[in-house]
This record gives sequence, C-alpha cells and structure tokens, in this order.
Amino acid sequence: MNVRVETAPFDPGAETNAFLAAAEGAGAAVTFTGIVRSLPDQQVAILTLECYPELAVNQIGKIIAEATERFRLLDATVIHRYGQLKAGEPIMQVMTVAAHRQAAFEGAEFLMDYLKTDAPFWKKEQSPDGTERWVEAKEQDDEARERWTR
Amino acid sequence: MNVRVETAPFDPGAETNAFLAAAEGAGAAVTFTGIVRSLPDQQVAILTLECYPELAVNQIGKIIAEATERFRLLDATVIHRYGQLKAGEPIMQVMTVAAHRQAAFEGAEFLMDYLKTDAPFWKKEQSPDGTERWVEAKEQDDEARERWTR
Amino acid sequence: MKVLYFAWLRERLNRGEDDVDPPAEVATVADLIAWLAANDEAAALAMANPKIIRAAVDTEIVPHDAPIAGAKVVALFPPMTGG
Amino acid sequence: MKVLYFAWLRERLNRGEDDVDPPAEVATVADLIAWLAANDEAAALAMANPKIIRAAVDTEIVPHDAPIAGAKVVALFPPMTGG
Repeated sequence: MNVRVETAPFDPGAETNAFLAAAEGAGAAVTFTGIVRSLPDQQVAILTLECYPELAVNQIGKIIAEATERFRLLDATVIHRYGQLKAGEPIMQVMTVAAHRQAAFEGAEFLMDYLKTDAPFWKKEQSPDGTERWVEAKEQDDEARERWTR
Repeated sequence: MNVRVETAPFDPGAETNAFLAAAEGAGAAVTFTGIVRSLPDQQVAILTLECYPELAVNQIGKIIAEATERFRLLDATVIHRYGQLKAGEPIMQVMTVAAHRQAAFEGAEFLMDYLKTDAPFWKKEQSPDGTERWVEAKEQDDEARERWTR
Repeated sequence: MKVLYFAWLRERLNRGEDDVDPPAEVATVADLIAWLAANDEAAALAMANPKIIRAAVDTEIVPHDAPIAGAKVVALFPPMTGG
Repeated sequence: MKVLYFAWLRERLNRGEDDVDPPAEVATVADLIAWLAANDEAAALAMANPKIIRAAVDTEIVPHDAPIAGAKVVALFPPMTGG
C-alpha cells in the first residue's frame, strides 16, 4: 500500500511499471489516470488543486485499507498531486492489482469514488481569459460513492 | 482505435504513456493489464496462448468499435499476445480514455468481458512439473459478458 | 474449402487443418461438423459433442446454422479463453 | 486551538487560519462554527449556511456534532472535489 500526496509531476507509465514490478504472481492490474480536462465549451488553462496534505494522506490511507480488505487487493497505490496544473497534465493515479480482473476493477472504482468525495482536495479552474471558478461538488459523485454502501 | 495481436512482449507503462500522449483534452484514462498468474495451489510455469490471428484482429476491432460508440470513448487500444509466456509476464492490455471516469472504466470492463469470451485465444497452462491442461471457459465469464446485454 | 482446428480440437485431431470438398447437401456449419465426424474416426471422437464447438466462416464467428456455401475457410474451435 | 480554512472558505475569510480560544460551552464543531460566525462578520457571511461546511478535528473528518475539547487543529472546508 502506498499513498503519495505531492506537487511534483509524475510519469503515469513509469508508475504503472514500478507498481507491476512489485506485484508478482498477480493476474490483473488496473491503472486509472485523471488528467486535467479542457473541453471546447469549457476550456481550462490552469487547474489549481488546493489540499490539506496531512488529512489527505490520512484519508487516502483509510480508503486504501478499506478497498484492500473489501476486494482482496494484493496491492494498491494512490498518487494525488496538488498545486497548479496545466491542461493535459496528469492529476492523480490509482493502481490496483488482484488475482482476478473484477476485484482489480472494482477496487480502482471504489478508490476513485471515495477520492472524489472524501479526500481533502479542492479544484479551481482558470479559463484562458483568466476567469476563475471553484469546481462544485457533484451530486453524482455522492451517488457514485453511495453505491458501495448499498 | 488500435488493435495489436502479436507474440512479442510489450512494456505496459510505455504503452500507457504512448496512449495518453495521443489523447489530448481527455479527463480519464483506464489501463487494464492481464498478467500470467501463478498461485501457490495452482502454479503455472508457462502459459501458452494459441490464437487465430486473422479472426482475433477482426473480432477485437468489432468489440472496440462497439465499446467506443456505447461509452463515447475518445480512444481505445487492445494489445493481446499469443505464444509461450512465463509467469509474471504481461499477456494483454486494454486502454480506454474518455471525458469522464465512469465511461473509461465501463469501456475497459466491457472490452475485457468480451475479450474473455469472444476473442479467439485459447490458454494452456503448464505447471512446473510439466503437466499441461487447457484452461476451461468459465461460466462466470459468460455471465460477465451477459450483463452488458441486459 | 479449408477447415482450421484450434486448441484441444487441433490436438485431438493431431492436425491443424484439412482441405475438404464436401458435397452440396453439406450446407451449414452443423452439416460440416456431422460430415467431418462421419468421415473420420478422430473427428467423430473430438466432435462427439458438437454443442461445445464454436465456428468461424471466413474470419466471422457464426452460429451452427450459418451457411458455408462459397466459404474459403471454416474454423472450428472450443470456447475461447482470451483476455 | 488552531482553525484552518480551505478553498472558497479561505478566500472569503481572506485568511488560511485563526488561533482561537473559545469558551468551554463551545463543545462541538457546530458550536465552533456558530461561535466563529458570531465573532466575525466575514465568518458570518462565509458560513451563513453551515450545512455545506465540512470539518476535520486533528486530521480526522468528523460530523458537526463531534466534540472539539482538547483538539489542537480544527479544519473547516467546503465539500471536497478531489480525484
């Protein structure tokens, strides 16, 4: 299990390879990479992630521990950046490995759903013209998380 | 969209990075890597994948086209090896990218479920003592695929 | 017409393919399987349970009632175990 | 006791933290929010709708009825938007 909350950029593929190298005997690995999105009708020049790092490490550790037990993951890692990011840059990455594909997929989705609502990061988007806005929490993210408690 | 059916080993992280580089403006990317599994109670020294390559390329192309349309994927790639593989080696990799995480996850799971049952590969396991056995198709794989038709 | 065999079907027949020229009344995949089994003891054993045999005609997966007229390559194989 | 503010709460208050020494009857997170609002106009405006404020006490996320006695750091922040 590994949690990294940091400002520095990371290399998604290199992280996946390092994660896979440590997971011998496993059958299925899932990597999710979140990238700063810029849509034609909602252009983002800079995404600023504010963070409460001590709480983030604590919360993410708990979420990984729960996912690991629930889905019998052999290993899981979460990398989450904060600070100023440009469009196209990786924001965060979740990696899971398990004996079977369903567990690896469900573990990664569980981690993502909880990270969206329970990890202390706050996104502020700056459009190319300099306008800033805080990203609002989405009801659908709460719903996505709720499916794991049903 | 990219389909590769080949015997050569591939580098999972390098493939993810190449895939991500081509997918600008996207928000969510999922990579699934299937690895030759060797469990203590079911040790596998060599996994031989038999393949009908012309049919595999054809079938995987159809499955990707369906996933792309259904989940509005921005891009998807499937790499599937055949021939003799050792425990711990990557067998195959599915990569999807979409604007939102749910689509990227569902697209990758859809591709995996269909690859298990509809792509012409046949696995034969050889244990360390040389015993060989063909892997049997699993009912649960048929069920996993069926969920997409409900 | 070329008939390809894969996996344990190939092993049980001890060959990867046949070149065959079935008569016109062999119209479907099911007919072809029955005809192959009728003409070869190993095929009769290997395909004793036709239900578990999957088929492709000219690199398209098809059901057993699919026609084979004009086909260049028919492939017969067990359930797939890819991924 | 240190109180940390994040995201738009920090911006609206124009500061990232306060050092406070609330009286003993300020027993819970809800009490603390009400007490901060009662003593500061900017806080009153920023926390006008306490329901949307989340809280952590000593790096544990807690509900509004959680006690704050003995806490070193209480953090107040809007709903999280990570991932």
